[in-house]
Amino acid sequence: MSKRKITKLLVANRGEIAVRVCQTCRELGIATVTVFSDADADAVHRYASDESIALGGNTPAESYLDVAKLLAAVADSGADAVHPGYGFLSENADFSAAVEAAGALFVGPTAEHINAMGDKVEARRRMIAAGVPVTPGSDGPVTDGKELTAAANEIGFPLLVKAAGGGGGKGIRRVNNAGELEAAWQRAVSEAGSAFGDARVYLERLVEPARHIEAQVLGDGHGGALFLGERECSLQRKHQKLVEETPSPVIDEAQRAELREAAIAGVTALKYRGAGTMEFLYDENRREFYFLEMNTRLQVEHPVTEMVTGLDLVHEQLLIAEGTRFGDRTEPELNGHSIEFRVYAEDPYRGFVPSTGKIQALRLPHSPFGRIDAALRDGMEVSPFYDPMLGKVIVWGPTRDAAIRRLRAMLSRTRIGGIHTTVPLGIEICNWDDFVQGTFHTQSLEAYLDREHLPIAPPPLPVQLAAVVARAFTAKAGAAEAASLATPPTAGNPWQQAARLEGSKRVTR
Amino acid sequence: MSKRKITKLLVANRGEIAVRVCQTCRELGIATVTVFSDADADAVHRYASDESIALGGNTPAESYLDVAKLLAAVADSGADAVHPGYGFLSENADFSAAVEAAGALFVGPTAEHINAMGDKVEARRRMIAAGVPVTPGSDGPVTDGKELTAAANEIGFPLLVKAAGGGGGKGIRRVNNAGELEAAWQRAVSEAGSAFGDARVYLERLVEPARHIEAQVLGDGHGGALFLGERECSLQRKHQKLVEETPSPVIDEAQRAELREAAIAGVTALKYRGAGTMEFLYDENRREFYFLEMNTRLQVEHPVTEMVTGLDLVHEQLLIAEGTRFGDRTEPELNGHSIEFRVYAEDPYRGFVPSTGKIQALRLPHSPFGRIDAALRDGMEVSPFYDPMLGKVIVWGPTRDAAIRRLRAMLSRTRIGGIHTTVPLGIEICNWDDFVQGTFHTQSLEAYLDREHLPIAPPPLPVQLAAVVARAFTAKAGAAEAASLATPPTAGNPWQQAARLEGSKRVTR
Amino acid sequence: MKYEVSGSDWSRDLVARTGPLRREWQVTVDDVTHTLLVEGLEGNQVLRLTVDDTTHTLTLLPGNRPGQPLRFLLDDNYHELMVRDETDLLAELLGGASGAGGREEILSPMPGVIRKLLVEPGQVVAEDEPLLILEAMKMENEVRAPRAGTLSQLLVAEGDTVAAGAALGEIEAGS
Amino acid sequence: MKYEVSGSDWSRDLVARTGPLRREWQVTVDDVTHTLLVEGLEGNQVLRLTVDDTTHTLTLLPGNRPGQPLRFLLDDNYHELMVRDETDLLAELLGGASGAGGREEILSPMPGVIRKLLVEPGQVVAEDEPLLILEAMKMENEVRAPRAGTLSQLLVAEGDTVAAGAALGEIEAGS
Repeated sequence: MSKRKITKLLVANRGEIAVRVCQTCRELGIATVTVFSDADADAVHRYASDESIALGGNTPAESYLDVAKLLAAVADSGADAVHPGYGFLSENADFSAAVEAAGALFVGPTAEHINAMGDKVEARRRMIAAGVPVTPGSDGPVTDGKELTAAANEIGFPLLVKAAGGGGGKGIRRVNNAGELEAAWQRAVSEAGSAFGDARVYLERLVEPARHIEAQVLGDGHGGALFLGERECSLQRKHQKLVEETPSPVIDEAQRAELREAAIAGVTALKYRGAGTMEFLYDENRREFYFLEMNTRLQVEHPVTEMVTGLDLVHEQLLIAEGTRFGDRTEPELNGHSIEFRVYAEDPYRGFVPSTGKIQALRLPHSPFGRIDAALRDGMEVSPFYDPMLGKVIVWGPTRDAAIRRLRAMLSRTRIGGIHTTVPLGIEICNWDDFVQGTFHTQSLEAYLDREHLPIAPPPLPVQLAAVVARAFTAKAGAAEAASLATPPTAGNPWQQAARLEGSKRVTR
Repeated sequence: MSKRKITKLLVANRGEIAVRVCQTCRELGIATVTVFSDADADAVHRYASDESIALGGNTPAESYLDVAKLLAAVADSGADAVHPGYGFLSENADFSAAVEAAGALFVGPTAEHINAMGDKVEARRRMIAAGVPVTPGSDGPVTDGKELTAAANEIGFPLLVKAAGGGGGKGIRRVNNAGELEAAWQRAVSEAGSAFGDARVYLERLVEPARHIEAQVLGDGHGGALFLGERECSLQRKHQKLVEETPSPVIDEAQRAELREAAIAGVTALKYRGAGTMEFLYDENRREFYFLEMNTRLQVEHPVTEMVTGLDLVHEQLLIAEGTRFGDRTEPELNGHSIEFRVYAEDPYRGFVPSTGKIQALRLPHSPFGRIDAALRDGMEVSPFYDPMLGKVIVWGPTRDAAIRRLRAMLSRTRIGGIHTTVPLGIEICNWDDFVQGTFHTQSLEAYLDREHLPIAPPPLPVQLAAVVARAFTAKAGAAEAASLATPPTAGNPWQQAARLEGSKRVTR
Repeated sequence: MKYEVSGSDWSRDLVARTGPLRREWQVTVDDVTHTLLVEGLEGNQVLRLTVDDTTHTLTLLPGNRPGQPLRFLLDDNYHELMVRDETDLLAELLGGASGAGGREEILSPMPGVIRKLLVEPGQVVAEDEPLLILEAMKMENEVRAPRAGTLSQLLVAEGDTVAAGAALGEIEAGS
Repeated sequence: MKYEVSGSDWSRDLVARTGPLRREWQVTVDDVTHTLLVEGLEGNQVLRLTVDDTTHTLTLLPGNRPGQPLRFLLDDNYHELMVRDETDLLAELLGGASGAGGREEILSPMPGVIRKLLVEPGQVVAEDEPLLILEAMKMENEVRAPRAGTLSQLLVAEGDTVAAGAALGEIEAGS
């Protein structure tokens, strides 16, 4: 394809990533178009662009996942490029193909790449062919009970049942023993069908304890490949990432070179186009990487890579979409340490139940070497329709310790009132030994969170006094607040109530 | 002095710099105390610290300049260190001495350094002795009319009358010819006396056109000296800096080495302690630097140095105050380009008249490689009592062009409603050829600003339509707004009114 | 006002008196009276407490209810404590162990859409048995039985959008 | 409503009709009617204007007054234009050249403190002659005579704090 300049870009997404893409376009003088659902009529991302087009509807299916509406918006606005963000249609091959068929550039990989990597079975096959190490697993999708048992026995327990069309922690189910296998498989097939429109599932060995380490890559679509360092994403809760950082505190230059080699081999073999992330499981004992999956889009945690490379990854995506080849371009130096903490509208001390309502007393502080990617405004309603991630607090420091100190300070200055968020947990994590020392794996956070919150001994006097003041001011807040609360009023004693709340168990998909 | 750890620090300042100092302390686990005047009872800096102490009063003399009140606050709070910020008492030797006499660390140079550099005549003498090049000028303060005439004739016109106790663009008066000399000198003596408590003034050649280029230095108080690159500050208006950047677009490695040599010589000769800035005039034709003055404090524009070095200069100040020596520490690499734009509460299209009132529709955007240092809140009153600088928008980019694009985008996303600010002018400057090409000097901005604002031909249709809408919505805003406006209501035609506004001429001091 | 502050195995009584404008508080704990300066910011969502010359920042969290642990941040640290005031204590004395017998409502723990009903009205359910699947923010959540009994009412259908705290159904004691 | 938009050497007439809720405007310029969609944000300080499928952001600036150039930002660019509506034009016709003779008030161009008075009541002043020094935000500002005449009144003393637009004195025609 010859080089084409992007002059007007439509962002087929919402929230912080839509704002993020508009920022870069504004720097480059590219006109921007956003889209919005009825629930997002007053959302921040709408006003980050030069134009904004109503899609109608509230649910993703009625709005940000509706390919026909999005293509109409592209045509109406005259956009000559589409950025899909992450989530929604970012890894939908049909959408990529349809955008390009409509004559606009798709800021992302080709439909062929998305199909190959989105299909976890095909992705494994291709990576094996390219010489990239993979985890032991079923050779393809498991379609009947006999295959299921045979594959499971070969892999051994515990194992994971994974949706071929899933990704980003969705569509994964753990199976501890043969007894759970059949039911988990059936549930996964059903969920995968309804969630991803693709009912195929496959099996994979569960590496435990494991680290989740991923490689950020860029491909120019002609075999040019750049490695932009790794990201350590092991601090997760039920496959939802909470903290990401680069570099990983546990790999050294030799292992980084190994990771780089695998990542470059994959990108080159695919002639991959765009920004992508190759996720690996890292077995710290054996010091081995296993390819897990490739995300063919910009990642939520891309800012940490930006902070240590000085690159703007959205700009890199646009350059690649315009047809720029890497030629003899060298990989950037990796400088210092960067950490991202994800702010979710969830109650981290009550099983991460979603928290919706009106945002109050908002404060998103600035700080040297700090950055907050978010799409928030005081008085804004957090609706139940979309992903609960509200934004990310990102810091850079010359060392990991400096970055942790900075993150802690920045989170302690961040305030998102009116709803529960993960911010208080983030401050706690910055003080948590396992995090500060870097001795954590993918299960550490859940183990850390599994504890009693009521103190077993009286806390210091100021805490007791604060409790009384808090009680008095809570009583004053009264009924107006009640409507927007995630926790229902109750008769009965608190223990019963706590048990009831725990009665709501989250099912990831 | 032996090493002492700071555990609780009082910031003897207000606004963005007080917030900035508290940020770093929070990262380091140092408890913070701020102080506030009556006018600042609801100011943002108050809430950036762990404690805040009321000074009472409104004017600087009644509050942030009242040494006795500040020392009482240090004693009351038990602070073991004082950070003076910039302005106010930051370059007051008596304050530095009094703080140390009270047993607290002064985060800044010794009284002896402040006296030596604060006295512009003594500073020249010391720098000449250290081998640092200086501009031709009177050998000491000019105390009578005879001395005045003799010195002026030797230096030649135009020249500058400068207050020995001034600094930061204050206390400088231009004299074009012998006829203006006597009156300017008398006015300067009187102003210097009331403003700085030191009526001595001296004369200096006016280098024109000149660039204002300054060197950021650190001294450990024992002869250790580090050079952290230069800052180009030539975009000024009446000696008030508006845009600062690093590196300077006009000096090369050889000249930077020359500047470094001069700066290190000065710091070493003084055994200077703390962060300091050596200001130079740069004659672009002769490619020569002349020492102008040394600011013995953190500079407003310190963030651009932070962005290219990765250092936190407040942290460096604290380490030095605690007694850390540089030993064999090397100077940081200078990476990429950084620009700062100062946001003043002034009307840039009406001679920069101060604009006070209630801040509305505030938006201080985050951006990759962007940062806003400010102490603003929606609904906050900007009072007439203090410096009109509200904050700074700072960006980093791999190249100067990238940084300008980023600054432009960030300023265009910044909104401070309800008052006039320099933000729209900042966007204009980013589009201004002389700035983009780096071909400007200290007089360029004033020449650029000296123009007619009413267009000589009809603007494009959208502008005309916008004018009508703006008129309709302004009429609606009505009387409520009138009270807080910097421009008085008037009968008569607009031309008369414009002339009247220009009738208010600003006198810098 | 008298308060009882308690944790998992201890409790303590505090008596608080507020001055005019509620800015100055006198709180007595273990026969010692402490003076507390309370300053509300941001519509009283954030409070500055000065105790014995030290200032603390108290941030209120949403969703606090009488009868549940009170949750707040103090100087950025998360805390949970049971806090009962006189009225709560009285109500508990009078009300006894409400909800121990009789019936209990099933309340939606979060806003969302009912994806799937797993039980039918009239069905006998065990405590903690999954009753329905509620989808919120892209995740499926199981809502489980708060107690054992008979599902006497089911107030929602698949596809319904429900608010947080909405009644979904009711369980009656016994089968 | 009829408007006259003008610059330093030109003027143009526009006629604007607003629809219900003032969201849709019809503006006629040079016999062509344009449809304008107006959407107010942030308490109408920021407005989105859509003209011919392109959306512009209009930001209002404070201090705009009838009879003065109207100042605003459109898509981040600063603009000044004279805009008179019917009422303004009528008032100008009726009022004639007000302020040409008679007396004129001296108004404070900014809030500040009166540092020094340079003239006395009764004194004859030339146009543009410095009258007093006003200190605001650390800077001394000269307030000059808006016209020649006699200083008939001086309403402030040294040390007074004045608001923007406050009357400082009055100048009468003639000496």
